[in-house]
Amino acid sequence: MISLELYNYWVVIFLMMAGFYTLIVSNHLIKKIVGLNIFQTSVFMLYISMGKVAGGTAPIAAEGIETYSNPLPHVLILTAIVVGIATTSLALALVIRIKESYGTVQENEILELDHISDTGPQA
Amino acid sequence: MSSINLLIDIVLLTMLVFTTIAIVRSRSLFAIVMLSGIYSLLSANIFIILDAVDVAFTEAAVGAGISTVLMLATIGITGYEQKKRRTISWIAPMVVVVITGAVLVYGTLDMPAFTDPSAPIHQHVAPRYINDSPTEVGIPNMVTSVLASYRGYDTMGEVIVVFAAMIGVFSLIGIREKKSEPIHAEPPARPILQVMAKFMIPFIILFALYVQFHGDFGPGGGFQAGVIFSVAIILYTLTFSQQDAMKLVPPWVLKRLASIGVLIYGGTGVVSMLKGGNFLDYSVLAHDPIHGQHYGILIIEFGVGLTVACAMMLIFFAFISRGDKNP
Amino acid sequence: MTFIIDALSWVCLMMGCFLGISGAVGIFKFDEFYSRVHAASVTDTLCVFFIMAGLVLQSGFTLVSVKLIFAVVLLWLTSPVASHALIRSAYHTGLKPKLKTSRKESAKRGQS
Amino acid sequence: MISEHIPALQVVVPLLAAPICFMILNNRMAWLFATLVSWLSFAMAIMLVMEVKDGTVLRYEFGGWAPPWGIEYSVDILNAYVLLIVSGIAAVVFPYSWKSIQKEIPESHYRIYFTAMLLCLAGLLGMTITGDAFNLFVLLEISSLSSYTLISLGRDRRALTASFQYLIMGTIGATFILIGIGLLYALTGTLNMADLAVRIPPLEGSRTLEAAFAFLIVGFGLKLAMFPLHLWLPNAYAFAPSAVSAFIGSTATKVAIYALLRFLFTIFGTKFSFDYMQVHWLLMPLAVVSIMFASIVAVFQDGIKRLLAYSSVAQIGYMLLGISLVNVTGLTGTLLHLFNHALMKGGLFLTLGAVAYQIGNTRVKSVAGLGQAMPFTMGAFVVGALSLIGVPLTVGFISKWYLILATLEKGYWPLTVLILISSLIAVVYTWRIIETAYFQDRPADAPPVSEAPLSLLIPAWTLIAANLYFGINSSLSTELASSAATMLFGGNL
Repeated sequence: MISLELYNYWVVIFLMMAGFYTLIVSNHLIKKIVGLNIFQTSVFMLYISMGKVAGGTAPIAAEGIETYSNPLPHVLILTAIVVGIATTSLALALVIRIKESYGTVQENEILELDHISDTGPQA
Repeated sequence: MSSINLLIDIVLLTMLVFTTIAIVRSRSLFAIVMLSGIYSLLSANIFIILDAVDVAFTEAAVGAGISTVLMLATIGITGYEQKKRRTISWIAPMVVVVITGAVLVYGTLDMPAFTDPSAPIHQHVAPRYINDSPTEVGIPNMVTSVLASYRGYDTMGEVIVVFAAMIGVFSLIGIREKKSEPIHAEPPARPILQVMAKFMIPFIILFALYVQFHGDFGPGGGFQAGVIFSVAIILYTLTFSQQDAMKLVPPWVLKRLASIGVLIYGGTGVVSMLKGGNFLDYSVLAHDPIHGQHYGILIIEFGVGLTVACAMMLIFFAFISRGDKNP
Repeated sequence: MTFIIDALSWVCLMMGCFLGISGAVGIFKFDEFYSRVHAASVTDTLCVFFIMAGLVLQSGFTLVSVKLIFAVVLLWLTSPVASHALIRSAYHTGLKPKLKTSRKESAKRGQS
Repeated sequence: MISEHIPALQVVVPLLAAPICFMILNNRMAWLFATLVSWLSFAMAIMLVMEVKDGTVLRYEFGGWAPPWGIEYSVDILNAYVLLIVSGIAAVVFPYSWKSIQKEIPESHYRIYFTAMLLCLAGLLGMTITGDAFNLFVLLEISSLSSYTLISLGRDRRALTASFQYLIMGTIGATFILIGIGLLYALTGTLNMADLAVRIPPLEGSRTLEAAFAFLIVGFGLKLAMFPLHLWLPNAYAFAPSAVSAFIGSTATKVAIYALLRFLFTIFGTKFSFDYMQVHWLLMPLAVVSIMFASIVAVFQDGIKRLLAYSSVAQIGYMLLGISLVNVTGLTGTLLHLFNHALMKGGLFLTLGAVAYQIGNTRVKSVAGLGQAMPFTMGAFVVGALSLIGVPLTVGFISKWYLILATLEKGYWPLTVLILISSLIAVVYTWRIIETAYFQDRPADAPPVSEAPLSLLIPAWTLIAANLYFGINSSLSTELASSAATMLFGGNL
């Protein structure tokens, strides 16, 4: 029952997990965001893969076409892409502020600085 | 799926895999950001192969365009290189990722085969969109009719998300207005770029308008148009200067317009409510439901375009104005 | 007639592909930034032209062709400018081109 | 005519008020406007509760498209109850904000603050009321993005890292939820919750369904700060501005728990979630660990806000414990604790806001001697702390009582002991603060302090008084919670 019929999903899952891995393991905040983007984009591909119909065309009504791919995943993913860019821009803005107030964007250094201020006086 | 499409699909997926591996392994942030732009472009191609033209359009404009620009602006501030770090254990993350991936693969085992037309996903809700939307809503692009009418409320949420991101960016790094004279009195001249930009910008804006108002018939719509429009201004900012661009489209105007765009969308819903329909029920906007749908979709797409264009420009200005401070 | 058009379009497509691939090879072969950009940008322009021409021949006298021609014109304008911008910013950030001169030339220069 | 639109207006009014608020130039006007909107949505929530109290379900079709093609709002007793909590807290926090943010946020950011608060409110209300799985994701992102913004407004630079960490973990959670919804959609072809509930039971045994279930649990687990996924919460609550801590701390995780309940009980159904997937054997140990671990960590905190944040993680453990008991009494306990915890944490964070307004920080050491200097503020804190411990006549007692009853009903007496022990730990960590405030003198070199202004005290005392009122006269909350719990288990009202 395991066949190549699902190859598209599996490749997409691999990409998704590579993005997820980058997101978790990276020490640099911007690389984390890139990982997040890859993770999300792969999820979008998962959705779009589910919407594809063999022999279908893009869901724009035209003369002489019988089969269309499913438009609903497209709509959902349009929304999700917008959510993705919104999150990315907010995250990048946060990174800029973090750089300005900590002087670094390496997670371990930020944690060290936080540790110092945890033990020092608190605002 | 025809064999040529299959072939293209497999080639693109392979390229995606290589790009991803390169991103995971690379240390140079600049390379990582550019590769992530490439990743977006490749995935946009995949979306085209899988018939999602609207999505491909958006992904190319957003993932490869705006988000790469914003990331470049950010690494311009934070620096291009990652420092060597002490060795952090990669085992725990790897275990988490492998388990997650395994659960997903396990989940796909019972899914219908890729592109199977008899899959349940194509049976229940989707047929009505495909069969009836051209007559019920009256426009050929089913994605637009689902987006703007059947699931119009989601799209309103999407506009609000963009608005919320704009608020967030604005709160974090607001736009720095430079009152004093710029330090570099005369920026190095870039005649070729400036002439070309002047030539291109009208075309870009024309294209944005086309995408905005042609979204009912072809791929496109308010969101894509908004992004393209903002790209025109971004190009102007990059080739001339931020002061010039902000004289052209002052931030305080953009702020108002972004809010107004949301209100146009919501206002359409409120008007349809006052006219006796439900929220966002465009059928009551005109005597004929089909005409009502047409007007409704046109108006809300305009609202979407307005908010997205203004929000993107504002976000871009905010990022750029931070960059100049610490070069 | 259709055969001739088909054949022509295939020739165009093949030429385009050849140029595209040679540009890619150039990027890998050359060892220095400016030569690499040169390889990519020079082949790119004609590659785009040939591929688009092949596609225009395929699609015939339709709206699609008009759009394709628009795309070619815009790409012709933008892609050299993009290469220019790339090189310009590389130069301004301080990347100096490697100006290696061969022994013969330097010998000549020494004589004169 | 307007009454039939109330389910839509409940969310649309704050949603559209946000851009209007952003356009108002005068800060004070923006505040008055936002406060008015929050009261309006509280009024609408009360009206909704009145309408669905007898078990009717209100449905609202957006765009006039019948579900499952269009998006639907459906209000039953459970989400009306959660709407009441969220909008009630908002109706208290909004008026409080004006004074509180004056010392914590630069004046240029007031409008942004109120706009983001309105967006957050609208997003949370929308997540609660919606009957469409994907719409839930969109509204979740609205509330999340605005709460990242709100948290980053904190004065300390650690607010930025806290916000970033929350953003990363929250987005992972949202993406997991997106995957789960996608798998469900692939299986059933629908996104409507009621429709999903009909179509899922026959699919029992499908691996895709199991994977979707796992992703949704983890996704919501991240959002509601379930034990090993709680890492974002302490810093986020500790460094956010006081009013934001009060609002987000008492609503955001509650709404995530509501969403989890909705998926577990309504969409997947009790049969699949508990008989087939046995999810309570996952939730129970996590709940136990989080109650013990977070309570103990709370004892050793220096900052009161962070102490309360860890206590929140423990309280979330109680709620999960109630779910994992899989009986009506336990679930009633969970739902009551949603309500009661919102009241007590809201009240406590608001009193802390008053402390921060007067003395500038909220470390345990700094409150020394405040029992005499700020009697009303610290009095409110004491009542809130008693409620947190679960002393009779406060709301904390009611929900713990139900949880204990439920554990006894099941015969799990070690859990009963656990609840009692953790209450004792709560005594320890709240006593530290009370002792410092009442039995230590204010250091001689510290500047004199006076009582907090009334505009801070009145909202804080409103919530604290609600703690007492619903602790003595608990009929309203108990009635709603128990009928919602009965409904979730599929019983008749």
